[in-house]
Amino acid sequence: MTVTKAVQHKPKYAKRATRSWTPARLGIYAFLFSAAVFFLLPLYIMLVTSVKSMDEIRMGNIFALPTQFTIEPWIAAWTSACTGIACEGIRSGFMNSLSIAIPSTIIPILLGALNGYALSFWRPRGANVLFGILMVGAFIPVQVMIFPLVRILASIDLYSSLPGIVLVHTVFSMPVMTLLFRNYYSTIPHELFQAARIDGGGFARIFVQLVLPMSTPIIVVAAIMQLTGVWNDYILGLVFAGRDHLPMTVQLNNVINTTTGTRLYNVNMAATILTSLVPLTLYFVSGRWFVRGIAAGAVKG
Amino acid sequence: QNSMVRAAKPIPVEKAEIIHWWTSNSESAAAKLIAENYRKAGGIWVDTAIAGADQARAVAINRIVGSNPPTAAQFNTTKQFLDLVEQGMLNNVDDVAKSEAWEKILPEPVLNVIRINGHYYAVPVNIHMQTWFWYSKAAFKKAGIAKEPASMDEMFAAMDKLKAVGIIPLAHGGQAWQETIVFQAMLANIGGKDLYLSVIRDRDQKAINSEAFKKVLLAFKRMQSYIDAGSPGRNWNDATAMLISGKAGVQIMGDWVKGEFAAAKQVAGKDFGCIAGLTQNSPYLIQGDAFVFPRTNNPSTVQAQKLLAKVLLNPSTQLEFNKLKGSIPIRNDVDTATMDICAQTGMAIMKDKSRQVGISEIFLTPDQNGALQDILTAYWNTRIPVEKVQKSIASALKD
Amino acid sequence: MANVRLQNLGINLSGNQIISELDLAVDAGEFLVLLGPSGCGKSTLLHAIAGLIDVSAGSIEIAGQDMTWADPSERQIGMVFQSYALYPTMTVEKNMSFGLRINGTPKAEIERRINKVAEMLHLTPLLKRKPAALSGGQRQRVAIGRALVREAEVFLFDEPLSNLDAKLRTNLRRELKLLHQQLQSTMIYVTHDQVEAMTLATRIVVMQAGKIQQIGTPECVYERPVNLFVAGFLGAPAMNFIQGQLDAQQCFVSESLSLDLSSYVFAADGECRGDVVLGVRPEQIQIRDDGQFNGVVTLVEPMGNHLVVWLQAGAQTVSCIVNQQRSFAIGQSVSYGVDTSKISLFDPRTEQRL
Amino acid sequence: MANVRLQNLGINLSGNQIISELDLAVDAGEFLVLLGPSGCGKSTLLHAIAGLIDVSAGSIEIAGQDMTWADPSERQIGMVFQSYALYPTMTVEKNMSFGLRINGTPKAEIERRINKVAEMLHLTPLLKRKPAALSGGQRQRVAIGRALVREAEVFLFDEPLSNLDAKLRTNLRRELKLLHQQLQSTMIYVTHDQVEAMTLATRIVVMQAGKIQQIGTPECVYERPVNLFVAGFLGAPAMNFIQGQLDAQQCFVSESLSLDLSSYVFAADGECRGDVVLGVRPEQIQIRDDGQFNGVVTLVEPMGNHLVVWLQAGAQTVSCIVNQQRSFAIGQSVSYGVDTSKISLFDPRTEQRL
Amino acid sequence: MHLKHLFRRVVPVAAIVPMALVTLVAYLGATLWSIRVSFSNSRTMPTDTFVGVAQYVKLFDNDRWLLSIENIAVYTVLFILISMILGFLLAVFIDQKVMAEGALRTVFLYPYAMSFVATGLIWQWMLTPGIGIEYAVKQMGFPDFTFDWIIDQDKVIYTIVIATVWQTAGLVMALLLAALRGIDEEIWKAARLDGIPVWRVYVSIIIPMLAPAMATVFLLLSTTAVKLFDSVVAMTQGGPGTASEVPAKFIMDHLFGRANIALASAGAVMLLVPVIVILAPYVYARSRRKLA
Ligand SMILES: Nc1ncnc2c1ncn2[C@@H]1O[C@H](COP(=O)(O)OP(=O)(O)OP(=O)(O)O)[C@@H](O)[C@H]1O
Ligand SMILES: Nc1ncnc2c1ncn2[C@@H]1O[C@H](COP(=O)(O)OP(=O)(O)OP(=O)(O)O)[C@@H](O)[C@H]1O
Ligand SMILES: [Mg+2]
Ligand SMILES: [Mg+2]
Repeated sequence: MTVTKAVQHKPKYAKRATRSWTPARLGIYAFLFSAAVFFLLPLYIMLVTSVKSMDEIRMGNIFALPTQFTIEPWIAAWTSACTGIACEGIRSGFMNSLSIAIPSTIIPILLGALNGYALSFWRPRGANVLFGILMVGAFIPVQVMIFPLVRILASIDLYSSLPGIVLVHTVFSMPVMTLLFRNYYSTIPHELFQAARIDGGGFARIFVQLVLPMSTPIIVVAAIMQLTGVWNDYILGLVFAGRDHLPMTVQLNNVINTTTGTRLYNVNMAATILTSLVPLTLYFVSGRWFVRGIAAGAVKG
Repeated sequence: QNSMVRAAKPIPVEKAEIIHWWTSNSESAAAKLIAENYRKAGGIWVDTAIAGADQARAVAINRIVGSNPPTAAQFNTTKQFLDLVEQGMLNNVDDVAKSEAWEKILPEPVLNVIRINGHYYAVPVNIHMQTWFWYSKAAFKKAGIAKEPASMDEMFAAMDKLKAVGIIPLAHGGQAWQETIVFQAMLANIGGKDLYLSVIRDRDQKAINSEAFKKVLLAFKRMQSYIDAGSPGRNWNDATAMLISGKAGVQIMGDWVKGEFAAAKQVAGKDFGCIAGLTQNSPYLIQGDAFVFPRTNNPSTVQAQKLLAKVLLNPSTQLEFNKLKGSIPIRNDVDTATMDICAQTGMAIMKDKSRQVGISEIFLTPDQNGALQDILTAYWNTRIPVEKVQKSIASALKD
Repeated sequence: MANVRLQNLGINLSGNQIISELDLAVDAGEFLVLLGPSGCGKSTLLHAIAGLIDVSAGSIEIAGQDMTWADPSERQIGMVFQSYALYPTMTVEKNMSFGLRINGTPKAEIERRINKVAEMLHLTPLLKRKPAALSGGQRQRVAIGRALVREAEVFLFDEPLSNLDAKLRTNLRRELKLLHQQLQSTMIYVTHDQVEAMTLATRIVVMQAGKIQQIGTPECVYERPVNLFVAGFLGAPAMNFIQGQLDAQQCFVSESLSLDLSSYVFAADGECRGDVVLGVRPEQIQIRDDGQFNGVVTLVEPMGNHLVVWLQAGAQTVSCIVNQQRSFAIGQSVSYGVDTSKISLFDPRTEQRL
Repeated sequence: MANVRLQNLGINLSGNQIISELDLAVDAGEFLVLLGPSGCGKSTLLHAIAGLIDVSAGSIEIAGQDMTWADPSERQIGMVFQSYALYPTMTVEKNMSFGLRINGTPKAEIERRINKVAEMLHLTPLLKRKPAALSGGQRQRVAIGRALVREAEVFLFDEPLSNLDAKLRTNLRRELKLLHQQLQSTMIYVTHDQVEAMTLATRIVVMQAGKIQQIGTPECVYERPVNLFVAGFLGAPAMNFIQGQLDAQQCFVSESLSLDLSSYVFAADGECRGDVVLGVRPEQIQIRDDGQFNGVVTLVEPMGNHLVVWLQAGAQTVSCIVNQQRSFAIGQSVSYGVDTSKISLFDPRTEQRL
Repeated sequence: MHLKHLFRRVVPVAAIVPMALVTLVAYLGATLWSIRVSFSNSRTMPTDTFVGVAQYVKLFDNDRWLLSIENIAVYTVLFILISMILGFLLAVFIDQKVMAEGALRTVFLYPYAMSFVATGLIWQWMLTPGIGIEYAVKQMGFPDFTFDWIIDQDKVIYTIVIATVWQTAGLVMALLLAALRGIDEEIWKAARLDGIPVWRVYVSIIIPMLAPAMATVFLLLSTTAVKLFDSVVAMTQGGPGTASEVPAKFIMDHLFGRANIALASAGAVMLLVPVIVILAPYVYARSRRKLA
């Protein structure tokens, strides 16, 4: 009996390559597709709004495609929207945002990883109590802490400076970052850590050479969260960064937010999308770090 | 104090950092004008624009606390900066006030706010009137309303007519602060100045529990029946857009809506009308922006602050600025012939000192004002017996 | 080259007392094999020696120093984990060199050792792979390699050859022995393989339920087990136990047997009489035509180089090893003899050796 | 109760051809033991049979049905993973009963089976524990238990007893055999333990590098290995290979030996002469006073029930098994004989049996 | 040797010094500061005039605060539940080796990247009867369709749930996806062999194995839920009326606009009470278990 014969006789199990359209898979795609529609609808409205003229927007059909397509709002948002007496669009804050976001993403992630690592593997005395306080603290609205923090930073000469704002971001992200890594590390087989200790690994060495390489998925998630958080942060940047480092979101808010002034919805939308491009880029390229089975083959049993 | 100054970035002699919340296109233009004039007068304007009044004020306060204060910061001509003054965090501008004779040129309600213990702590720059009735001439025409309403009853009648022809009578943005505006319009136009002052300024429990005030509240609630279902959450400019497109008839809002009309190329008096007060003696509710000057001992900064105070009240600055901003000048001695018809109406009313009354925030602490706002918006949006509302207001305004 | 000395050791795991009051002295350069049934605490003991779990009582001394609370990295230990615990993100080579790199061993030396060990473990073609792309046995060899390259003072091996094929295992067993002789390091080795235990050990420790039952040379433990447990645990097929009585003439009598044990060396002085359990290893029962006793063949297991024949003698089933190339039929009656020179006697109540 | 038939099977793992053109037919009810060096593809083969990895070529037929692309759950297979793959969040009991509960097996029946299997595997006191709180051997037993409770048609065992102590292993080996007889299910069993292979298998498959080398009954594979690889792989200590010539009289001559092989049954017809490799198992070399050949003892390994003695005879080292209670001194000269009835001859070039 | 010894012991402790400093100075400090302020009559600036529990009395006398509490309770439950379920489903489905995984992942995540000031407005538009979804559905030939939750006193909080779930579900997905990918393939194989339906594997095996990640998500969502503020401001400004008021907005209003930091602090302190009540026994139990 040849192979082909066998397959012909029993067509019950088709080859997997052609199996991809089972009802279950159709269901999966149907779900993902409808979810995607739900998620994309607001983006659609933002996009069409951003290429309409204000006159058209005033007419109020939010779903309609623009009758007269205009790219003006985008140009305005980037280069000429007023954000105070300067009318240079939101681009002026871009470099500021980068200079805040990069250290404020990297440092908190490293610290979070370090804390999580210490908490899950080394368990220094009292660390869990600290962590508990930290987690409770995470429930305090950020704004409540601004006033005392301003005082503290002023007293150490860091108020209104780049290190100051980075420090503030580090402080506010610490509970979540620590939580993220701590819980992630709790799923790593403890024996790996033990093996590394036998190998003579000290605290730092194990962290850098063993634990961090195993953390890529969670680092990506942390980076997504932290970069987005910092990039979109407004109030902290405003209060702590100092006027020379005001992030892009301050301009963005100046464009969007007004009580008694005129609102240019098209420019607002364009500015919002433009501002979000940096985190979006990270989201898009993050895929390859969501690796499967990072601890595969490590332990038996 | 000295050690705290160390933390601040030293501002070179002439540089003046100003925190304000004028960020929309029209506001920016207005701010730019001041900056320009300031520059002409020899100052250097360093702009820190922060959208949102609360936000901007919070930053200013935090900057002061953090020993890194701006040279000047925008506040409203209300009790907002009273605490700062009491904490000794602001410089006064008595010299300028005296030399420019503010007592003569500024309206009384404003003077009462900026003068604390005999010192002047803020420079007011404009007068916004919050409770204008704006109406669409096209809509009125369609509903067959020939005459501009001259009393609240006439206004209600007009609104009924609008409703009858399928026009939304009241274009309203369902946000708490907009409801407060409607309320103040009712209180000013129905209750009149006396009731207004005894409720808002004196917080007179008797007045609050009076039948007259009850009438005001009922009128307020009646207004709610003239709005459309989509009102909650709507921004004021979207409400204005309803007037522009003729979908709605009336909007009660501050004079900043003129910017929207202008953007839609509509002209005051031709396409839309503006009524400051329905009756001849309805109070003109003054609200406005002001700048305060955080405390500093640095002589050159003080210099810059004083220069700014002067520039802000400079008549030509006043005129041009307010044209752009849609408000009217704070000084009574500015020639307003070149302003639009609504502004001129406003200026005319302001000539009558008896009609000058501050908005609620001038008399109430921010906290009391907020509490009042909470009660009003709840009343507007839900079914609460008017007596209960009266009681709530009475207790919110009690000390 | 370091001695290991455990005193009065106690270990708790999530509230269970796994090991209690354990004393053990391992001489420097010794090759100690730990034997014991599954779950008796062998791995736990190794982990404690390595400093990976905290002891709840007692002390651990390594090379004369009290190391009870010392950091694992200070103990100069190489360990093969029962679960391998390979670093999943590192290649085989990196896995093995990790410890050396930490120690700051020169590059060339690292390479030399890796190559040597990889050669020995047949891992050379796999050096660039990650653990996930290895077979079970290959992973185990990487785990061994990682320990070996360290050339530590003390090696702890937790069933290091369990997943290897017999041939490789034989090879590696010999290599380990050689290495031990070369390095003179102290080795503590857990295994379930009797051949490994017998060939590698300088001494064997038999544990049960967290307690040491017997320590001794392989021969001693095999031939003179101190109690029924040790006797039954070692040896495959297991020792035959036969209930019977010892009469005044030191003659053992049971249903099917009657043996003169006058040459038996008792563990303790004093008279022994009454109920006893006789332990006879299968290889001490010889099926021969002139055997004293009779039995019926119930099962024959051919093992390649020998047969295991199970005999029914009365109510008793006994196993014996037959090396001659004979064939047996089930049900066949045979006669057998018992070599009494290496039998053991136990007290049925205390289960101790008599 | 189901037969398994692999045809022309090919398997790729990350681009490497692990198994190619493999044909294997397992009869219903057979107990097939897979043997092969570490990394030869045994686990891969089992995974393919279970449907856990896709084959790149060929077909898999189970119980007469083509199952090449069937879902694992449709194949009615119970499997013990080499890595156990226990559900970490479930207790031992849940681990074992999960599949049954899903199948809708009645509660009472589940309980009965769990109790039976737990009893057999000595897991009863551990039923409420999670895998993390088990020893290596205990985990392995849970893995066995999880497969056994399913009472599947085909069982795949991947080194199921490797981490168990000898005694338990012996027990379980017997239990498995019994179970197999009861259930009549088809079993494919990977092991490195020769005793297991010999005692359990109805047939043995020897693999190397993804290819089958020999299939046959245990005796056949042990006694008549088809090539040098199989010959050398089976048996511990390994078969002795001796290079030599076969002369015209079918007499084998090497440096140290000269044997008359006229009774040897050649695998293929035709004349054989010239260079050959002689394979002699250690048990076929007897040290005896009247031996024809002489050697010097170089190593003695006492294994408890026997000794392995390594002799130097000329350039050749041979191992032999000694069962008598004799002692040897290193360097001692002994004479030995060779039992020629079970020797093997191989072609040194093709490595095939002659 | 001895120094090295000491060093090894000190390093793990030293490593958490930043955390300890942040925890003690920033979080514990800020909490204590808030408690202190909440007992004073501070307005714009903290003062030292203590008024006992007056602020708390005032707080619980305030209808808006009480309503806020009610709202946040409903919101937190729904938001966490729906976000976790949706995020989990997305993660699971995306993990089925689907096409265009990268694009889909970005689609589900992008809302998280957008400033809610603008997207909140979009949601407000979409939900506003007359222009948004209701209008669109009516156009599609369902004239009787109504969808007016955003102007409904009783339902407006649900619209906040919808919009914030939209914003957060992608992040939940990313977190759970990372965890899902970490699960050993062999477990899956074992389950498939056992003939366990895929959904059952998820429910009985994978979800329990995801417990740490789930805990992370849960805490993360709890903290964002309790601090809910931006979204409300952007979408409803607490309206209609005070129907969608939430505690954080109450706190923020009093902190800034209403210049009553004492009352705001009292509110913030009250937010912590349920958190501590829920978290403390857990932490205590854990530390006890570790000691044992
Ligand atoms: N993911 C992979 N990618 C590439 N090669 C692999 C992968 N997994 C396994 N291999 C290789 O495939 C071969 C067969 O592996 P398999 O696990 O089947 O071996 P095995 O016979 O079970 O060995 P052992 O007795 O050591 O368990 C090995 O050489 C291994 O290195
Ligand atoms: N975390 C734990 N909590 C409670 N008991 C545990 C824990 N870990 C292991 N045990 C128990 O401790 C005992 C000893 O375990 P250990 O791993 O030392 O056994 P072992 O002798 O190595 O067995 P094996 O030969 O099976 O590997 C076992 O009975 C096991 O069930
Ligand atoms: Mg163990
Ligand atoms: Mg394998």
